[in-house]
Amino acid sequence: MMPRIGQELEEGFFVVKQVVRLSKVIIRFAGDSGDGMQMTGDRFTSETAGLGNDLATLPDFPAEIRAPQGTLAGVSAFQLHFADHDIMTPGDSPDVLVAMNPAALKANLGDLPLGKELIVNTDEFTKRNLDKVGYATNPLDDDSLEGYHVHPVALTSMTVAALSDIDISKKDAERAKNMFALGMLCWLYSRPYESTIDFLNGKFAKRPQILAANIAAFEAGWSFGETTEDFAVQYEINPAQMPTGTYRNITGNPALAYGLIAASVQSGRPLFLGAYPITPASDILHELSKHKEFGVITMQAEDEIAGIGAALGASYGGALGVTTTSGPGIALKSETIGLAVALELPLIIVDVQRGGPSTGLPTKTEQSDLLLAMFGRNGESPVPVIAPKSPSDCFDAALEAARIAITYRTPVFLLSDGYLANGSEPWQVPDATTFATIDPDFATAPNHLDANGNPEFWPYLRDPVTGARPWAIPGTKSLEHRIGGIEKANGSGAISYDPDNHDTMTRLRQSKIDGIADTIPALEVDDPTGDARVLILGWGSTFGPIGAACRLVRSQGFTIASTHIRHINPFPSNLGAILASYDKVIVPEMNLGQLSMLLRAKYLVDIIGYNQVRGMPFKSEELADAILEVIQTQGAPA
Amino acid sequence: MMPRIGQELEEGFFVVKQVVRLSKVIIRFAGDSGDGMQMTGDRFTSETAGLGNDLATLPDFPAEIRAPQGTLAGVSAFQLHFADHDIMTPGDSPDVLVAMNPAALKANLGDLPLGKELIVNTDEFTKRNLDKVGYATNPLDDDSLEGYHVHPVALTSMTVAALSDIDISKKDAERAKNMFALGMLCWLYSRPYESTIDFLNGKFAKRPQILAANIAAFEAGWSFGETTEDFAVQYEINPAQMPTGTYRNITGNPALAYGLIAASVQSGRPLFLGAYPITPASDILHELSKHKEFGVITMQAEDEIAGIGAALGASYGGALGVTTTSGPGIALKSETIGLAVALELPLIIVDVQRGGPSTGLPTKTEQSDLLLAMFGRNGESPVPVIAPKSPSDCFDAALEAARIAITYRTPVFLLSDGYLANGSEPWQVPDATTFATIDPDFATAPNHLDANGNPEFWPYLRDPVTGARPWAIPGTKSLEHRIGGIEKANGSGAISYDPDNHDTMTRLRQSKIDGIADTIPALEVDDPTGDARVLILGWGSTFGPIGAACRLVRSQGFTIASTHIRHINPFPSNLGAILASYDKVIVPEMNLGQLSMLLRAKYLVDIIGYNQVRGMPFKSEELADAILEVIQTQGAPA
Amino acid sequence: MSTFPSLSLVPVATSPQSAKDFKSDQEVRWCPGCGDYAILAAVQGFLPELGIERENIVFVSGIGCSSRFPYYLNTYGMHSIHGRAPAIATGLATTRPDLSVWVITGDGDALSIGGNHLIHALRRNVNLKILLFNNRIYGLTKGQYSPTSEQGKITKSTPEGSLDHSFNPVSLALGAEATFVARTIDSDRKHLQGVLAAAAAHEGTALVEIYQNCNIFNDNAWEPLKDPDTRGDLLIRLEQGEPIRFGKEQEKGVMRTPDGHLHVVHVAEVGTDALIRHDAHATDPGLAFALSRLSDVYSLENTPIGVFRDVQRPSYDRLVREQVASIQAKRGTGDLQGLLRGHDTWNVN
Amino acid sequence: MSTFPSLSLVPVATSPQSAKDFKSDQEVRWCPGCGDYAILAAVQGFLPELGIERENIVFVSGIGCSSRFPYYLNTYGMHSIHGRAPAIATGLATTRPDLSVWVITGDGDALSIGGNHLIHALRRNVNLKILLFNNRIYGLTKGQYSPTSEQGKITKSTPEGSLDHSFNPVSLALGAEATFVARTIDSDRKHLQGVLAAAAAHEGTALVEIYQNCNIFNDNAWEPLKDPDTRGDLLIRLEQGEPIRFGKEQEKGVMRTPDGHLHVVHVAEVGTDALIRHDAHATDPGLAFALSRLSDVYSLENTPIGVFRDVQRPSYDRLVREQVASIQAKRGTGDLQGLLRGHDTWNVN
Ligand SMILES: Cc1ncc(C[n+]2csc(CCOP(=O)(O)OP(=O)(O)O)c2C)c(N)n1
Ligand SMILES: Cc1ncc(C[n+]2csc(CCOP(=O)(O)OP(=O)(O)O)c2C)c(N)n1
Ligand code: SF4
Ligand code: SF4
Ligand SMILES: [Mg+2]
Ligand SMILES: [Mg+2]
Repeated sequence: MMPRIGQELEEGFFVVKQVVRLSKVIIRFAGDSGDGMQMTGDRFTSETAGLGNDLATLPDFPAEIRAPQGTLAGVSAFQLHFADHDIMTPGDSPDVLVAMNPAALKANLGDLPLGKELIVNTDEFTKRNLDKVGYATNPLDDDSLEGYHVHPVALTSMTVAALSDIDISKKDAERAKNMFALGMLCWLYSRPYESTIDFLNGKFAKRPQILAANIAAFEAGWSFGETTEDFAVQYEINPAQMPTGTYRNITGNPALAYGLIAASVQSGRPLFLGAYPITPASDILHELSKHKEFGVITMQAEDEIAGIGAALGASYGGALGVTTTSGPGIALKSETIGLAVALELPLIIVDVQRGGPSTGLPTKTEQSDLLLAMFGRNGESPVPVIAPKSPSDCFDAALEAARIAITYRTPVFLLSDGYLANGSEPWQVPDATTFATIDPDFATAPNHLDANGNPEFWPYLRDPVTGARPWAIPGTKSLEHRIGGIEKANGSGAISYDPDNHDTMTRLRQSKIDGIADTIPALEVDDPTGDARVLILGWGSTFGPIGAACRLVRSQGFTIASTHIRHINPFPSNLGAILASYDKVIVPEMNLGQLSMLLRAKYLVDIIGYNQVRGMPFKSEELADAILEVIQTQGAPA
Repeated sequence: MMPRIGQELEEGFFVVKQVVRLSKVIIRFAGDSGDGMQMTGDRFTSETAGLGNDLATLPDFPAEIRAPQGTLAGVSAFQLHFADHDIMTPGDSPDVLVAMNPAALKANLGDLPLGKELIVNTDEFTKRNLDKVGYATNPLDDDSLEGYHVHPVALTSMTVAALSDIDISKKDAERAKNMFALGMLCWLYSRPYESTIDFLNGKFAKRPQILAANIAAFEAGWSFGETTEDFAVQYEINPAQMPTGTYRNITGNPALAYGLIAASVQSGRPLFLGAYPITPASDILHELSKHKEFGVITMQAEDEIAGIGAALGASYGGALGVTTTSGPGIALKSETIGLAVALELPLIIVDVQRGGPSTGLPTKTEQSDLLLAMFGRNGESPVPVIAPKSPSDCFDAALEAARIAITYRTPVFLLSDGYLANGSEPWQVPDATTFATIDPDFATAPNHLDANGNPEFWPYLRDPVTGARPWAIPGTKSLEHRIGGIEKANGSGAISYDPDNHDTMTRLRQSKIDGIADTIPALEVDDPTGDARVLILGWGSTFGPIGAACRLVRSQGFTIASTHIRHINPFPSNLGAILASYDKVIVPEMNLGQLSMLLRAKYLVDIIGYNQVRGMPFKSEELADAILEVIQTQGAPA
Repeated sequence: MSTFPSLSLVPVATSPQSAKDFKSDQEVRWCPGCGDYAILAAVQGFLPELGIERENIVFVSGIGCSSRFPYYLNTYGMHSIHGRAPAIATGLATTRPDLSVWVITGDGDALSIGGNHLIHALRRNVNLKILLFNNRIYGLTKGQYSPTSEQGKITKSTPEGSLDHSFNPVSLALGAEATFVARTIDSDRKHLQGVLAAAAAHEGTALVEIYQNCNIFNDNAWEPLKDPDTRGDLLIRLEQGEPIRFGKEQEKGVMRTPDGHLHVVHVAEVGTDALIRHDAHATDPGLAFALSRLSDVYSLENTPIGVFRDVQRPSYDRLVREQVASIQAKRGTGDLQGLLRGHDTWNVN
Repeated sequence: MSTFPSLSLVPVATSPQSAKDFKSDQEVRWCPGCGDYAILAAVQGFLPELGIERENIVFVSGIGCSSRFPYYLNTYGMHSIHGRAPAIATGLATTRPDLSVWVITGDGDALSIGGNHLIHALRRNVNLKILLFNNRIYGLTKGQYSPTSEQGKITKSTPEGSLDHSFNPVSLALGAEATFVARTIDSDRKHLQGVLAAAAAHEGTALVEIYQNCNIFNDNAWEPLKDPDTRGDLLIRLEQGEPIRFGKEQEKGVMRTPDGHLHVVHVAEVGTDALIRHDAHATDPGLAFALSRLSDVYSLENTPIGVFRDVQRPSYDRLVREQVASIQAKRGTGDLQGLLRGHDTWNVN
């Protein structure tokens, strides 16, 4: 039971701390991979979500599982941005940095603006730990931290002390220090703690000692925050105004998994996932494997090729075949995607993009697989490409991918990225009854007459509107047919080496994909003043930073129009007109200009690319500066 | 011993046939896969080459090995264009069609213009054979061949008759009918026959009966041509004017193989080919495996991934690593190409393009892997791309690929295609002493000092000019180092997850490839009159048809400028300027516009694409019409 | 229900079928004389035995001459890509218990590029019947050596002779945890159909190696095993439960010598009881493996044909279905709204 | 020349080396307590034994925690891509007889995605030493089951238990024509180094399976084989030429029962002579294969460690070199101009 402000602790002692109201805070927890920073961040996040603040999070962990303690390689961080108004990013730089050891301090101090709060666990600043990261002298003692509000806290020892009468090993006691830190910050930012207690009860139900320890540590942290002189103020952040409804916090990978399950329900097709684990896509496999009650089948294949192969086989049998991977895995799936293009069967290929080339930066984010998705196959092999714009949007994007795949009998690329996959935001839980159904529209009867007027089945006789071929699944009487990767005669689907037929089929496959544009909503532009001359256009996870940047630009009295495309192949029909109606178009991408290239080629517009390949989401400030530069150097209206 | 024109055969009988001189002839041999049409064509070709005519050939065979006799699926054809002047293509349509059976007639008659010569083997026009291909009545009897100069010849029976006193089976005797046809045409076009006799002597040395049969059939065909009333005239075609020198006839695959061997000799690096068989690339593997005396190692790997993996391993060890494949194989190699980009090691990837997508049209030609070569890898993964323009040019292109790969420590794409691979042309044998050497320039000593001033080796310390990293091969003392696919710190090459470093390295890899342009000769434009307003630009095997089309256009008094690019990534430095200096730019491609897209994106020029995806080279007439249309619809000069 | 346990979930044929019901309208495009014709005829002749509806049979193949097979059968069929058929068929068989799924592959398709999928299909024991047409050559690409070609083979890609030691498909399969492995010959229709029946009856992955002649690029590769004068001496016909004997007069037999290895002996010298009895149902694959090592790669001496191994192990697809079913029994079929809601929500009003 | 026949073409060390000569300057990034540390120390301690120059040693790895290994050795090294190390190393070893080439891989890297390259490297018998770190889990991707995980395993990707029957790496290798196969344990440095020495001495591909502990995602997977109280009962230490005995008091042994299968028996009951003697050099891999089947996937009972098989067969790279050499002996080293000229030329003057 914890004290409240103003409450009488004991005879005459009142909790008397000043309470300050803030509109937004950005906190970064940083520590050793072993310190449980991700879990701490997650907990603080759900407390915050529960309070109704808007929020966005950015985990940042190393590719190594658990590099040796105290090394820079082992530093794991979690940044949370929460506010009383709607926000779009995890924030450029923290207002508060919690550094659990010297490595965490060294790795993160650079991002902390002067004058901001710095909470350090002094116990870890031992000679040995300082040496590990090359601190000649202890930054807590020398003047290197001048200019920050440093709060030195003996986190470890206080935690151990607080747990003295619980019988667990010293090691286990020290492990609980992240809960001490969490409790401290929960107090500092007036977060409730019930759900954390519930969470711990659930997590450690089978280990009562550990449970007791964690709860005790949490409460100790809370009381410390409250009683220490060092924290003169306690902060409050009001709930944000959001549309009424039920909300939850969600990261991109589960949202995407839910979208696939919803697609399975809406289409009545069993969901089959053929996947091979790879960071940062694995969690989709993990999530789906938890929901077999939906008839979901998850197969961990021997490799990426088998994963997509099995998914394609399932699609051929009438299931909703899906494969999930990241960049290096896509390269391996290319040949089978080409087969799916030739077979014209529904298939969803999820690429959670990460830093490349090759193994690259497995745990970092990037948008550099766009052209791979567009062109990474032999021959003329068009595939629709769509990209979600935020963690929760992964749900809608997955549903949309399924709609296109099933309606048009085509493989579809769903391009997520590492930031969307692991970043989180509040999500208004949608009403499942409002989802459109997706009709698999299986072929059930012959669709053609042979020379002698007998009914026969032509697997490549296309729907006049969509250009889709019939999907006749095995088990359907009298529709027996053979399909394959060799070019097929238009209509009958028999093997054909005829030159003109190949030209025809190549163009038919292309126009089928191009025709999807007819079912894509017109692209909308956000231009509050209506007189902007510069347009900023984005795709995928840059949505948040771009939106935040536009606000900054507008807050400085400039006009900027912005739009964001979900459908990259085909483009929305009105995209050309939109591009043509602005003097300048800026396209920020976490690559060297891949969407820019597609736009330049198609619309001959001199796109201004703003490109970073840093494995990190854009900082909205930098983006705003880039926009302003363009606005200011902008010549007279043409 | 064969009679000559004017010679007295016997008392009072003189060979009296009229001789007509032609400037060019296009012959197409067509028959069953079992009829040896390819061999017949090859023989006629080398006789023709020996005569000093310029020539170009186009084999066209089915994907099946030997479909059942007499079926359309089994038809195999070989077209030869030869002339007394330099020519650029195998010709649009034949002047003479030799049809060995009804299937061959049905499959090829459509390409034969009215009024042209048609030689048919009447023996094969049986009811059964006619039924097989759906001829209700015998085209030789009805009027369906009116309008052609039909020469009905009982090829099979005359062959069998001619071999009556050689003791071989009827089956073997009939097999020799292609030699009868060859002899007949050799007479008709005054081809010498010595080299064919030599060839047969060599080929059937171990089987004297078969040898005798083939020679007898050949001579019988010759004499028949000479004596039959049906051939009223004999044709002669003068040698073409060509630069003095020694010539040979060559197809693209061997030329490419020779280029690789030359590169190995010029660089002093052993050639290692890691390959998995695939049409139409297999012959490069076959050719290289014949030349182990050059220290060439050819490994037939378990799959494409292992093929390129082994090649990369060999490159790591200091060899010239090469892998050869076609479209579907490239998809599988993508991941390893990405690794090669990250490791920055020399590697040559040969893609002999064929019809796609997927298995597509294995024996047909196409240019549809260009964007795959450019972008088919995860992450920002730039790779140089170069393409030969003719069969013999495959030699020079391979040498150039090796120069770039070794100098810049990078994988290089060499994009050939099915037409170049199997098509042939005369080649002036180059003087090997004139080839430039390629310096592997191995690292031999440390290149950096560590913090304590001790020499150490930094595998990613780049050459200031080329941007290439040092190539330190195992076995080199004190240069021990580790490299891999994870992002590396600029310079030291140690694993680095630093955001700025990743951005830097990504741009360094890109600029290294862009910098290759400095060593690429300026692109030249062919514009005889110098006042053309329309430019036609091509790449790869369209060189011949484009050149021929330009001649047609110019011969009609129009002006057209043309240029052809070998280096597609990076582009020649002056390409932009060239494009800008014409009112219109036409880019013909055997795809849906892949180079066009790259040009439009980079130079914002409204390229006019002329695209066919028919698995066949362009017909120069069609191309000429397309050019004329553009020239005529061309608005007033801007 | 079909008389084949492995097809218990497949609808039975309502009317009797004959071979011609399984002929497709496509013209067969193999070279005249190719062993594939014999196999095609044998399969078309066998399929009616399954007693199931034609539309519930699927043939999935890779790439190669052999992989053209599905085009010629009037069932559902997919001519996929090189080496990947087992993976594709795994997805199909796992989601469709009501189908009889067959894979057609070649020695290159299955053992070279497709090796990984083959061994994983075998260990998973998916309900697939894999027919491996082994002609010891790459046919469709016009004659390069394959993983089953004898070392030293002269081919287009090895003018001086190949250097790779070859695979023994039966040994490889047994090392990969196969539950059913058999070998037969294209020209021996009776034996071939017998093996197909055994494979079809097996629940799980069945690998059937079929010695097939490529008369264009590797003619007579198996001739000694077909030629009436020689085959008797070379072929060991494995019969469940029988002592392993062979030879023109059954004069030879297989016996385990004290050193623990199998050897071919003269029955006259050792007596019948000394011979080992064939037991394809033994859980321990040791004996089957030892038998697979008897044959000589070059001379083809001591080549066993028939069923090497045939043991029960729940198939992967059955386990998948049972797991889903048991979870649905526990949790009921999924509630989408509940899933989306999750546990940690808050309301904004 | 090195005392190891397989290294006959590798330059010998000019000065004596010690373990620390093989430590690189990179900080080791495995989790504290990971079995990989023990293996690293053992390898660093062993390498000096090779007696060759450090710069002539190359370690090639795939992707996985285990595959980080090369970074920590001061030799040449390549951290390649997932599953492809054997292919890459094949190209290197085939072109560079003066190198000692090692492959480091994991149970996922080698047996899941890399399965095809592994079995083909084994059949080709390239001069590679492959160290397979088997922790029965995917470590680097944070704990999914692997092809060696016991069926029913609960992991991130199989919350209800895995359904795939697992591979036995030794059986698989033997089925793939391996010439050298051994098994050892991370924590038993002496045994590990002994096996490394045997592998290094072997000319051709040597596969060494190393039982390795992942204390984060699959802790104590092999504990029973390490725990002094239990290991004696479970471990069968294979010794060339010796009768196969084990157990705390060597009370158990391996014998072949009349049914032809191997069984664990009580020595007291059957006597020593009834036991089979281990012969890793036997040409017939039948016995080695039978031994590989003894162990229980779950209980780890009857787990043989040591060298299962070690036979001579010319290595692929040697055959390649010999073929090139013999051709050059016949034709001389190539004449480029002659090649370009060919046979069928004409002159234009
Ligand atoms: C990815 C890919 N690689 C290579 C090829 C070329 N290819 C087609 S079939 C084949 C091998 C055929 O041999 P096999 O599997 O034994 O079948 P067979 O033709 O002998 O029946 C090859 C290498 C291909 N089609 N796709
Ligand atoms: C092509 C590709 N697919 C998947 C991955 C992701 N991945 C990295 S390591 C690994 C498996 C690691 O398991 P194992 O080989 O047993 O090595 P361990 O980490 O256990 O030592 C996977 C799936 C990858 N890096 N590349
Ligand atoms: S090439 Fe051989 S395998 Fe292929 S169809 Fe012809 S004979 Fe049969
Ligand atoms: S995750 Fe497991 S295998 Fe990987 S380093 Fe940690 S302990 Fe070792
Ligand atoms: Mg074959
Ligand atoms: Mg592992």
